[in-house]
Amino acid sequence: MTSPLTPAVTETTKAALAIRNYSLSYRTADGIVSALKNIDLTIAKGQTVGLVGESGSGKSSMAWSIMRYLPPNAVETAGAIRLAGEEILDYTPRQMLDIRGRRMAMVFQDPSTSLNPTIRLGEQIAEVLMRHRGLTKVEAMQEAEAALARTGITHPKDMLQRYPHEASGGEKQRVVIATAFACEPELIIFDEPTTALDILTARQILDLFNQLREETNVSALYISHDLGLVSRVVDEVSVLHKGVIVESGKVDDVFRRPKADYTRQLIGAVPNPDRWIGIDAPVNPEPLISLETIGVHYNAPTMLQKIFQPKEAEKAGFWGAKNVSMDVRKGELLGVVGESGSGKSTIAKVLAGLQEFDGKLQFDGKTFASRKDIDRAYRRRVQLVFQHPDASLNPRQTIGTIIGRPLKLYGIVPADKVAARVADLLEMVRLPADYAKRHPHQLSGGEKQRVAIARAFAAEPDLVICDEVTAALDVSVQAAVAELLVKLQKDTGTACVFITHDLNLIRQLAHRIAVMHHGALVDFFDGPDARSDDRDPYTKALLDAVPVHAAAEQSQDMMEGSAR
Amino acid sequence: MTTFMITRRTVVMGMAATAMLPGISFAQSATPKPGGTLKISHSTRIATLNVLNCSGPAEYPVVDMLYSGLTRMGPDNKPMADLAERWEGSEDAKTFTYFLRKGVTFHDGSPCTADDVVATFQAILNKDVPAAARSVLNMIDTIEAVDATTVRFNLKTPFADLPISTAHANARIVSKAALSGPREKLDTTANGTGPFKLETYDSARMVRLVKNENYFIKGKPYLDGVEMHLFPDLAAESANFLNGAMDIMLTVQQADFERITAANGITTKRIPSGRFVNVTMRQDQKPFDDVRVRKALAMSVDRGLLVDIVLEGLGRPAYDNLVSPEFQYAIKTPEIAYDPEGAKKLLTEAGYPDGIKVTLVASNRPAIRAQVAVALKEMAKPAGFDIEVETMSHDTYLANVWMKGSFYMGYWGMQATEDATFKLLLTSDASYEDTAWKNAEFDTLISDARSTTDTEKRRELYAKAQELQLKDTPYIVPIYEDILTANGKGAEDWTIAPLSRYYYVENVWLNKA
Amino acid sequence: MRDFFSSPTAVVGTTLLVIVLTAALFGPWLAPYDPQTFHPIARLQGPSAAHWLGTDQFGRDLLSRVLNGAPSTVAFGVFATALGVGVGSVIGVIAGVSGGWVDSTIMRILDGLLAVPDLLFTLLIVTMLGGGMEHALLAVAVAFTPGMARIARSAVLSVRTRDYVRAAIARGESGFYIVGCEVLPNALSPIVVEATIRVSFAIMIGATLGFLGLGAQPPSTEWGLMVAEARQFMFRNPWCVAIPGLSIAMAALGFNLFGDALRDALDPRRSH
Amino acid sequence: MTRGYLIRRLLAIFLVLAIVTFAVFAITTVLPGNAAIMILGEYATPDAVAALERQLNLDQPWYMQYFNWVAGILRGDLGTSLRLSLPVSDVVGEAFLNSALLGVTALVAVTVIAIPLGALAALKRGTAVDLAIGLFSYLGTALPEFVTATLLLVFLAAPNSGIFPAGGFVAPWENMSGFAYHVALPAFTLGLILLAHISRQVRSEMAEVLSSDYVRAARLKGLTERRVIRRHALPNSLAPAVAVISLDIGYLLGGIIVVEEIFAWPGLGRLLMYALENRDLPVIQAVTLLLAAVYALSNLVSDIVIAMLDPRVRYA
Repeated sequence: MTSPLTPAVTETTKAALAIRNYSLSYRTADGIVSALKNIDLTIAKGQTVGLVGESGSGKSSMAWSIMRYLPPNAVETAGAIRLAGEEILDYTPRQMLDIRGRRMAMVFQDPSTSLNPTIRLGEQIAEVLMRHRGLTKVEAMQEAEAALARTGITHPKDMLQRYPHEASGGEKQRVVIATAFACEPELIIFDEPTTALDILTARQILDLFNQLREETNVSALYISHDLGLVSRVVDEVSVLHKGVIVESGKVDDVFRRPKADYTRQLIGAVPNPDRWIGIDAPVNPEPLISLETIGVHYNAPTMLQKIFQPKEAEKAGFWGAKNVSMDVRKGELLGVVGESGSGKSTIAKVLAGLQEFDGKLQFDGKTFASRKDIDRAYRRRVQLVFQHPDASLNPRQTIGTIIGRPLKLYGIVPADKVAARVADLLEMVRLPADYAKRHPHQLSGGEKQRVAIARAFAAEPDLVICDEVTAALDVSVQAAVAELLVKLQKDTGTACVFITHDLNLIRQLAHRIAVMHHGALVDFFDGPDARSDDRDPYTKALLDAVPVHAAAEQSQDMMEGSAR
Repeated sequence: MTTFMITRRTVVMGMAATAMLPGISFAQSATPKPGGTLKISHSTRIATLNVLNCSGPAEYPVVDMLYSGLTRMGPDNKPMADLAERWEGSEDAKTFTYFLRKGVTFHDGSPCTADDVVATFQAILNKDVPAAARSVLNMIDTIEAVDATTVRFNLKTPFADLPISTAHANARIVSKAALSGPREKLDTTANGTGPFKLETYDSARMVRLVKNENYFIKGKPYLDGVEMHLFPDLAAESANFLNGAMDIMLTVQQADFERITAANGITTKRIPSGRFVNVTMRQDQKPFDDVRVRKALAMSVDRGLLVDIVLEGLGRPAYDNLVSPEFQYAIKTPEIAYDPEGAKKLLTEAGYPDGIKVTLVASNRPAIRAQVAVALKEMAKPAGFDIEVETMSHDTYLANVWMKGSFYMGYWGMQATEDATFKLLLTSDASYEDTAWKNAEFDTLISDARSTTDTEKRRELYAKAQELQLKDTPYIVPIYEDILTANGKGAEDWTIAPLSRYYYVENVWLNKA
Repeated sequence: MRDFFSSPTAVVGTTLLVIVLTAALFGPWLAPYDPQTFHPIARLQGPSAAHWLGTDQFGRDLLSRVLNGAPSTVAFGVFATALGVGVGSVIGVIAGVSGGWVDSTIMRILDGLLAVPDLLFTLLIVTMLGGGMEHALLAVAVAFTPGMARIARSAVLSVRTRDYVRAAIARGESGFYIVGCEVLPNALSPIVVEATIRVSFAIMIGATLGFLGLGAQPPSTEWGLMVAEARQFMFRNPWCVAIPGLSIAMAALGFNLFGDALRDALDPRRSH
Repeated sequence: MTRGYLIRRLLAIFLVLAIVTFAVFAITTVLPGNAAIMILGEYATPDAVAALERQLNLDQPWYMQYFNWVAGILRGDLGTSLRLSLPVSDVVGEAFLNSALLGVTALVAVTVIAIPLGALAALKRGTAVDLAIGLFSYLGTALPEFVTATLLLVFLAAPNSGIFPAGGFVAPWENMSGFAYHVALPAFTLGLILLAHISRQVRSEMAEVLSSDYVRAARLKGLTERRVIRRHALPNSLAPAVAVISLDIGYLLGGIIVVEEIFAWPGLGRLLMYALENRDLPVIQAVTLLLAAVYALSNLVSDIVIAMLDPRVRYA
């Protein structure tokens, strides 16, 4: 395939990185599997190019190819990769050793796994300086301190002495970034550098990236699945689908006037807060369930500790939820948002009867003051869907057994009708009926999540709690699952508590939104009021941190067309 | 230097006439050279040095070197002089007088006198203290010190073999001082009159003895020292002996004998002995209450084959006589042929036409018990004996089966006399009477022989006793086992008595450049 | 299963296991001679046409004895493990499922028992019981119990926090259903893998006890005992120690390799 | 790693040891037979046994015996061996020293060989080297000590052609080369299983670490392979190896029983076998106590070492 932007030869020589007609395959037990086909990509000096694709698109393989770090079963069938005009495909592993870290560096997705847990952070930065710039240990440490300072860490000297587990996720990613920038490389590859981080931290890292890029004029390849995010940091973007670049160009052009179907589909799947996809709000809101001063204390001090070590007892454990009161109305979709550790999942566990709690739950005229009070009738009427479908489906049971279980347990249909009902449910979640015979591992992630949803709805509940149900899924699958939920809600009138960290998504769906922070409910508002001035500062900060791709608002009509 | 013992009484003469000072009877290979340290390997631990109740195979040579008795058994199985240079017995065999050597001292320099002898025998007879020799000395009524070097024994019943009993390996003379002190000290220290003194006692590795310069036989011992090295693993022991690290291998296993004999510079010794394996059959219960069943089993044992495969030929077939040919009054025992057909007939006669199913218990130590049991099972199969062999650990065997079970393997060392042998196992009052045979006629014969001083008369009585035994077959005694030992190049005049409790290390010398 | 046999470990392990199990199941019938019959004229011989693996000190046919000893040797390992794994798993599952003070009490006691090394523990128990095959079996089982309980408990604990178990709890399933249908089937594979590998240890410990005179007793053809009995003759005929010794190694190796392959095949982390 | 943690661990060890000795004592007294019968053997007569039992205080009820024993321990007196009439502390002390010589030799040799071997296998994963090391370690784990020892004796210590002595003990302070010569075969036997086990463990840990994100990151920083292995991969695969080594000390303590018996090494294992055969309770108690204590302490030490190797591990 021909790239729409075929650069001139002169450009190629000037480019920081030029990939030409590159193809890569892997030898596997099932034969040769193609990973990348005829890739053309150019990064001009000082330019940042985005590489967008879903999982399995080959975007990581691209990064490894550039870094010349391929597994033994990789086969490079054709093409060229040139770093500042030098053909690095021809370089020996030894030569590459001098290029990596010095001329090309990489920032990884998860700083908690990409830093060696047993080596102090200072040494992990300094070793690159000693290796590539020939500094002594003392000089390297001084330089590392300066590099860290540039990333905005407040006490860099102190940070050098810490081990990775003694630093926060954001701090660790700053260390990784400082390491990457340490030798002032020509090219840095960012491989989803914010995915593992919380919303606010991700935002800070992104800002740091922009700042450093301006300061150093480095060229960068920014790999991400998140279109919104990419649109904020890159100059040009290439969309990768099944190993093929389906479209590339200036970021605005690609987002506003996507040419390839896949790009269109991808853009359409991106949650757009201004595009409502949920059902209408219930007309006369009646409360279904209400939480009254719910508290959850993890690792609570024991009675003995309270008596003998009152000081320590005070500090012992932490509050997963503290004094949370809210209600869920019949038929509505309530969004609960927050960063990790905010207590949003704790609320899900309390509602599902999985977590001991203080306070009271009111449900349909009954009061539950403790987990033990929660009876089977409640449990039937309140169902839970988990984040990871891999983990929530018993790998040793068939899909039919899994979906049929609530039917049998609660006696929803007579025993001889179970199979038929399972088939109905499968159809309801748009899965073929013969999936009933399969085991979970034979299904894709999205399909598994549909099964989990079918299981929840099989109980014919009044309330379904969705705990980050889309977080583990690819963008396009995410959208489909969200739509499915809305459809089911429409069909059944079931209320839904939708727990997520994705503000864009929840603003498309939720009638009301609860914001949690450090276990406390900090804000609770109607969906359309998200941007109003009387929002809590934390809510505002979250909303500001979330990237919305520039094109989103302007091309709404077109995207709606492409999504359906 | 030689003081032949001439006494008036024939009875004692009969046994004592050839008694002589140690050393005389040995045909020496060359003129002994003094000096050197002899290294002896053994495979069982020396757990105690207490001469009064030690029983380990490696403990006997040590106490034999450390202590002396009144008398001592010679390689010819006759009592010879030790601390007592001579002894006299009364006509009625009820009073014995021993005359001690003069000027003998213990290792610490204190004199050894009649008082020590009296104290030792009183200790042996004291029921509150464990003493292995008590059963052969319990006919003693009183012991008195006539003077510093004369001791008199007064017996309750006539007992002509007293000089043999006083030669018992566990009846060696301990100082009165040691006996009046804490008894446990005897376990780890030794103050004897023997040819060697204790230097190091490390029961886990090595016991080292050094020459007693004041030994009562001048010029002996030749060696400066003796080391007893422990090798619990037999293969390791033989390997260390063969590569010359050890001078003497105390006990050679039958399996290794041929190989070790063939090795360069090694001299192996085969000493025929009355040591035997026996099958205990409880005769107060079925099926062994019937003599025909016992006879049938006796006919089901291929004794020659047993000697070949269990003893590697290093022994002799026995035909159920507890008394081996080494004994003075042994009769010529008629052979019992391996005849499973005949045995089968006999079993049918006894009312077991379909054969007998029995469980034969064997302790796992030493291995020979289980080996004979396993072989017996195979041999007796055609005769209709369906024997199930149950091998068990020795401690369980001792606690649960020995003296209690109805069919099990025994294993006994050679006793000093016919009397000791029968009093051990067969008379109604025998110490380890485990067959319930109890034959009054037999008891009378043994007790008559005890008090008879006439040799021919005794021969007759013991012959009758043996025949009675063979007629009734209280035990199956299939084989006599030879004592096997070996010495390396340069270790001269090493020998073991058939009784295997006497080693005469004072005669051993090292012929090394 | 196709994946399973793609690893050489699995192929070798399964092959060895098939040989050993065949010997264990049919050995006594395959044996060319009665394992107890003496051949006085053919003692301590090396391999020959008549005696493929040679003969021992009584002229007994080594091949027949090894084949005859296979059932008792292998059965010892399997049954001792089964007993230890069974009891241990029950204890571990109880601890893991109950949690709280039951769990901590059980774990304290197990920690105490685990402080005694395996073979020492077995040795103490078997001496206390008085030796013999049954007692040795019991001793190995007892010695295995604490370790297995620990593994079963951790397997249960790791499964207990899986979302599908939580889902069952949230549904209001009975404890019986949760343990029986959700927890156990998924906790089973680490237990089965561990049990398979432990069979090899049990075989080795059993043989060691036989060797020390505390396990099988003559005239048994248990392999450890065969080595012990033949040791006296090992320089005269090395075959009579090598054959049973290598048979033990083969059986242990078979179970060990098979267990490892099983672990690899069942562990999603390792397969790709 | 706080002082409180250490104290609690040590207290736990004492508790465990108390349980172990009580259990051993209780079971031993239930058995048929006792030291007196074993000492006298087949020459035992009832009165001799009774006399010896009195002398050895075996006529007292078992709880009194245990009470006396514990009281002795608290006074620092381990009692007197029933069979050997020597102070238990002497008998056990010397045996312990000898066993420690053997055990430590084996352990050090194994550690020094196994870790590089495992690392090598991991680095050469999938190659012939890996296969050979894997095969060797599998064989090693499948050979019980007595088989290894017997085969070694047949091939390396045969009487006339042997390279090594077939057994025996020479103290290193008496003759160092003699010690090395005598310790070789028993240490090899003892170490084989551990060697196999530890190298396998190091291999799998190392393989895991080598495929970790941070090793990948280190390589992508352009660090030399040497530094990646020595600074990043190896130290991180050692902590689990240390845990395995401490567990393996349990095997080692069991293994010495067989190895010492075969190679005539005068250590704890042989002493224990002897004491068990003779029902020598004070010795059984002391040896069991000692072995359990060594095991427990080695676990504690390994936890401390792991905490030193891995800064994430903290005990409180």
